Amino acid sequence: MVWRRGRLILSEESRQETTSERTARGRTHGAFRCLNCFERIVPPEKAESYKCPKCGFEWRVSWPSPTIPRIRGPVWETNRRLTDEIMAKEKGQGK
Amino acid sequence: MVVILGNGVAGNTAASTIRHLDSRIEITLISAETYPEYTACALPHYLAGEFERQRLFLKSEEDYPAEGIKTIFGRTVSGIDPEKKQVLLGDESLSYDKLIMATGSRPLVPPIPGVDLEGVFSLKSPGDADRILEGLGQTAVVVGSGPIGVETAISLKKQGDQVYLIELLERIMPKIFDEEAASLVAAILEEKGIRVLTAEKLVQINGQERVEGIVTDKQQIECDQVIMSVGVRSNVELAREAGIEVGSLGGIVVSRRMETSLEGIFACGDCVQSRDMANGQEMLSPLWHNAKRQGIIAGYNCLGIDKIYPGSESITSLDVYGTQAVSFGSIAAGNEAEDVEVIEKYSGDNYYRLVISKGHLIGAQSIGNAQDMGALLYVLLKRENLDKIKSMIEQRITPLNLRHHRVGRYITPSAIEAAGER
Amino acid sequence: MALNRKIAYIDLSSGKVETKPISMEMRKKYLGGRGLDAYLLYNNTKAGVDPLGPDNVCLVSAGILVGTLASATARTHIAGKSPLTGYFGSTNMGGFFAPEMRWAGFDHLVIRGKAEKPVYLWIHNGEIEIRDAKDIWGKGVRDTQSIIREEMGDREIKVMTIGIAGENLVRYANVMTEIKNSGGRTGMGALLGSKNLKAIAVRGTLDIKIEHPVEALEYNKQIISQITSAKVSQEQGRLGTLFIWGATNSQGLVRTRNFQLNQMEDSDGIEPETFEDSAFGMTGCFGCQVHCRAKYIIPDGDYKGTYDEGPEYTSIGAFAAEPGCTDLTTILTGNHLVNDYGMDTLEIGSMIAWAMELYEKGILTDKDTDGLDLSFGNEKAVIEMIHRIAHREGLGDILAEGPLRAAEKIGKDSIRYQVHVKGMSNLHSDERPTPALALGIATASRGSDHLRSRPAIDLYHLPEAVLRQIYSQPVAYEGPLTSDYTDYEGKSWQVFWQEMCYMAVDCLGICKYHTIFLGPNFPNFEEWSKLLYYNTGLELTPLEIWTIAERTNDLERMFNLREGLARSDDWLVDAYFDEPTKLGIPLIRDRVIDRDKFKQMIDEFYAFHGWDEQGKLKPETLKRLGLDKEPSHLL
Amino acid sequence: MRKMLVTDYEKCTGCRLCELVCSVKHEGVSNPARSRINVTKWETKGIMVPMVCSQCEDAPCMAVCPTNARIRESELGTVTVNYDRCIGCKTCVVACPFGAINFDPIDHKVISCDLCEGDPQCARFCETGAIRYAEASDANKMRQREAAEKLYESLQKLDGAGVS
Repeated sequence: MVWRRGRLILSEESRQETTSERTARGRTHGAFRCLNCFERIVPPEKAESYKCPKCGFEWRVSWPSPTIPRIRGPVWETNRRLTDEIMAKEKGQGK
Repeated sequence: MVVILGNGVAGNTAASTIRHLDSRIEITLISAETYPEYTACALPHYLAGEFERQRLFLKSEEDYPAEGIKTIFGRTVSGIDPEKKQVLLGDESLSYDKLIMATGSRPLVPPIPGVDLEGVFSLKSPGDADRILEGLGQTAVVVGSGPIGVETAISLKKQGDQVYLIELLERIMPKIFDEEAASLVAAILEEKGIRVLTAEKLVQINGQERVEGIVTDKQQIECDQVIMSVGVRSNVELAREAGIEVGSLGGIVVSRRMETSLEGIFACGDCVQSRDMANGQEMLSPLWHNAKRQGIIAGYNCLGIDKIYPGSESITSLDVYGTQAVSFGSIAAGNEAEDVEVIEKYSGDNYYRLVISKGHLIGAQSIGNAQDMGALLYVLLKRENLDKIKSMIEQRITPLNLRHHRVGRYITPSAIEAAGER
Repeated sequence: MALNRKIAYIDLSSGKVETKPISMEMRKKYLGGRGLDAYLLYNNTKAGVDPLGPDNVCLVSAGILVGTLASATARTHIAGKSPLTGYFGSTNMGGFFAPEMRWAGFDHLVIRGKAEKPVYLWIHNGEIEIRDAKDIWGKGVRDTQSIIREEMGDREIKVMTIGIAGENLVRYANVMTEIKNSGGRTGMGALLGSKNLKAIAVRGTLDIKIEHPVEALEYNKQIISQITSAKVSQEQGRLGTLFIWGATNSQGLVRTRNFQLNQMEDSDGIEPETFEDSAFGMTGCFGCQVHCRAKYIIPDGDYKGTYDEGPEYTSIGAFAAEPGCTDLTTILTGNHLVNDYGMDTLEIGSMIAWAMELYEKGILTDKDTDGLDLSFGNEKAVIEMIHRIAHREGLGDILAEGPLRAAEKIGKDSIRYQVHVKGMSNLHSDERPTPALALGIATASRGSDHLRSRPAIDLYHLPEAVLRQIYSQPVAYEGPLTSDYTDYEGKSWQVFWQEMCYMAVDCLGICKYHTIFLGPNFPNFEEWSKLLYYNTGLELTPLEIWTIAERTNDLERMFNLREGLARSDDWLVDAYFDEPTKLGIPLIRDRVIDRDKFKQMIDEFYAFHGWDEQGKLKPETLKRLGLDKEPSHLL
Repeated sequence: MRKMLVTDYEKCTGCRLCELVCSVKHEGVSNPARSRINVTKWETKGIMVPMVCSQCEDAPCMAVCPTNARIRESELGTVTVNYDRCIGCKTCVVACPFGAINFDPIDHKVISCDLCEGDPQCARFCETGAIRYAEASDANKMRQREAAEKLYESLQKLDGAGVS
């Protein structure tokens, strides 16, 4: 952005985007990122828990607003089991 | 045709109300004074030299014809003939369909030797103020410490006079404030150099032609001016002669539609006695806002539109060198019979006093903070039970919910807080 | 204009008060708030000053944009030499105190000396009075404020006060304002307590002129929309900072049972959503539309029915994760108690958890605890310890001394179980899998601190392009940047950038939640440059603001160096390098910080700053930033 | 239909941005003491109530003004002050049941809400919806309904907390 001294940068055409505005363009609604594989996933409305279609980790979901799902916490059994499997596999490969 | 006697706020409000409702009806306004409508409340400011004379007037002479109101100024009404529906102006007479009496009040002049000397004034009209200003003396004595007396004393002090304020009773503004509040105001006055003399009786005014001094039951004071402000008396002579009922308090008796005992004759303003909205008792309330509301009600009813006067409110708000002194409703003193309970509180420079009787707020006084008081006024007028409000607070029911309880329309946070402190 | 506020020098020993204007030269070099505080502290103290002695100064300040139309300009900054760490002490709180102080005519207070008996300051429209505090000494945070308001007869008085902990010189005592706005870290409450200064009450009705009011209004509206439309703000506006819990605990980024585990599996009872049932609305600081404080009533226990605000993410850590408790009531009660006593939630949580581990390991016995069962998960013991620490009773007296002093007193192997940097406890987040966050706490100027340079958005797994957009303004950066938070590549630049960002925002007096901290789309240098111009008329480019941030950060470093800080202090406790994480998702399990890579990160970080290998400022850096003449005589 | 400012204390977070923007809009300065809207707070109870002029139909301030200086502007229905007539007696401040008339300590004059000529800034900046600029009739209905719901809810909550 070029900072213009003393100029009113308010009308739409004369306004230049700032970094944060450019960053904001990628914003999405209705989705959250899987905390294991970081895939952006979209749970059905008002779902209480949702399984990531990519990695199979399952998350309990809360809804701050009707369009914003957030992860409340893991579904413990599923995720623990999956993690143990993955870790065992990695160990097997590594050593 | 409507004839209105009196050019004060009641008469003018009635005239404007009628004109607002009916654009064609003939309105005549008769006044012995020659000024257009003015506000007496601004007189102390004028007297203090805070603004020019012009600002006393709410209307100019041209405003009357513009509104379609005929005026007869400078003429004294000599009588009313209710039979013939005529107003008598000396030899002439004027017919009316409806008559509104807004004859107002005049300052009370006590029968004391020397009251007719030059230099003895009262403060009611711009003319009075002009005369006082002409003779701004070195020393002035203000007799009577009602709000007008106190304001006059402050104004004269601001003009550089040496000022004495004399009060017969043991505290200033005895009808408006209780001891503590009155002493707070008195302390401010004293600090600014006004000598406040309470429990002192004016016996005599000395002088040949002009005032030279006064004598009280305690001392003699040399002075150049005496301002009498011991109260006002309703102008009801005209009404009494016409056979209109005058009440025990000395005001014209009116119905809640502001109609007098004679059909077709209405009365409003300082000359009537009315019902106190807070306790339902008859009262004389020579206050601006009551007169204004009465004028509106009289205007409606004289055109046959039914409108009820809810009653008068006594509100006094006084600026004492930047400190606001507020009182409304009843004071505790003289109310002992009524099982009165008092809550007093100092909070920093502010002082509050709530007067409570049988669980109801009947009066409140404050020195310092003005903004919180409005809420209490409405608690008082609505006659809400304080215990009820308190229990709601305990249950964390807050203003919006109170509204739902029907009580709440006028309850505000400050009222709740005041009640919560019980 | 908004820049005509003054500095007041208050000497409590002699009762002398002096006010001085702030010159434009000082403004352009240090802006205000934390920046100017760093300058004033450096110039008003001598090396090795006793933190609790009369020669230490206490600085209270408002940022340059406080009280103006930049959103959430509510921050009060308090600084002095820290009684906890002995290094730069500084803390930052929200609420309504700072704006009121500006309306009363002051930007900075420099308080020195020690009053003979307890006093408080009364500041009103340019006047400062030292008043007797006998009616409020010994009172809690809330009562103190009510009493002062009552005494003065003004509901609108804003009070900054210390609680009982501050009076008792607990080394991590807070300064507080309103119900829960806390100046938490580095023990500034003890500093006030040591001066016998109970509170500072302000009330002001002086104008702050807005230089371009129409533009300021419109631009503020735009900024507010930008912030409130972000998902993170909406979530924060529902639960407060608690919302972070869901993400961090799910992954295993939480320090539990002191430092033994990194995830809390039995957390259903303390999840933010559970708390939501006890909350009945939100509240916020001055001018802020994010409103991140919940209002709640304690549902159960000894304090049932008490109103309080919060709790924060930190409260979960302090009263649940670290001591292994699982009851919401403990969190809510603990939060209420520390608010009223005026203590640092984070520090007290860590100290209690540490004591619990010592008890588990047998280093502390029933004899030391006066019979109190300090087992992990004992909710009653946690609450009891809060009381004891505030009143300095028994073991509480030792724990009130902070990590290093307490470990020294207890002796044996106790220091091994401490999780601290420079004598200040770490947040309850586990930084072993996240080198960037670990670097942040290791190098922060006020000891272990997650608010000095934490690139929290690193955890969001943002695409590299987005990171580059953010981290290459206003200074170009072409080095590596990576989305993976377990990586070491490019992280030192992120930490460096965030350090500048947070310093700038502290100088301005804006809340960190309104900058790139939790949301990548939030305002930064470019927006601030405009805000400064519209509100104060001060013309600074984003790069100039960056330079100011660099200068003031380095000044804090210089203060620390003068107090004897060495490179070895910018380091973590051994557990970070030696004990792998045990729980969490696969990405996080079995992680430690790599010593060599971490050392290299620190080297890079020093290089970005223009510091030599020992972490000292190079002569050319001093010259470039105009710091070669400090301590100076701009004053 | 006339629009009015509707306030809802349950939504108010007490941030006082309304006070700030009000003083900037009207006076060009930041100074809540000169704001036309005020947020009253009970800190220890967590109650914040925005108070602003309701532009009452039968306005007490107009009734008590001894110089007829409080007048109703026709278009928006706002009650404003004619400063040529105002003598600064503050009787209107005393009479207002909402404490919504303020006294400017700098200019020494009475100030109250003028709805910013139809674009009230307080409502515009209030993201929580605690202050809204809505049509009068709707507003009343809305207010009543919300009040009823809120009361019910909060009573239930209080029962749960064992406070009531």
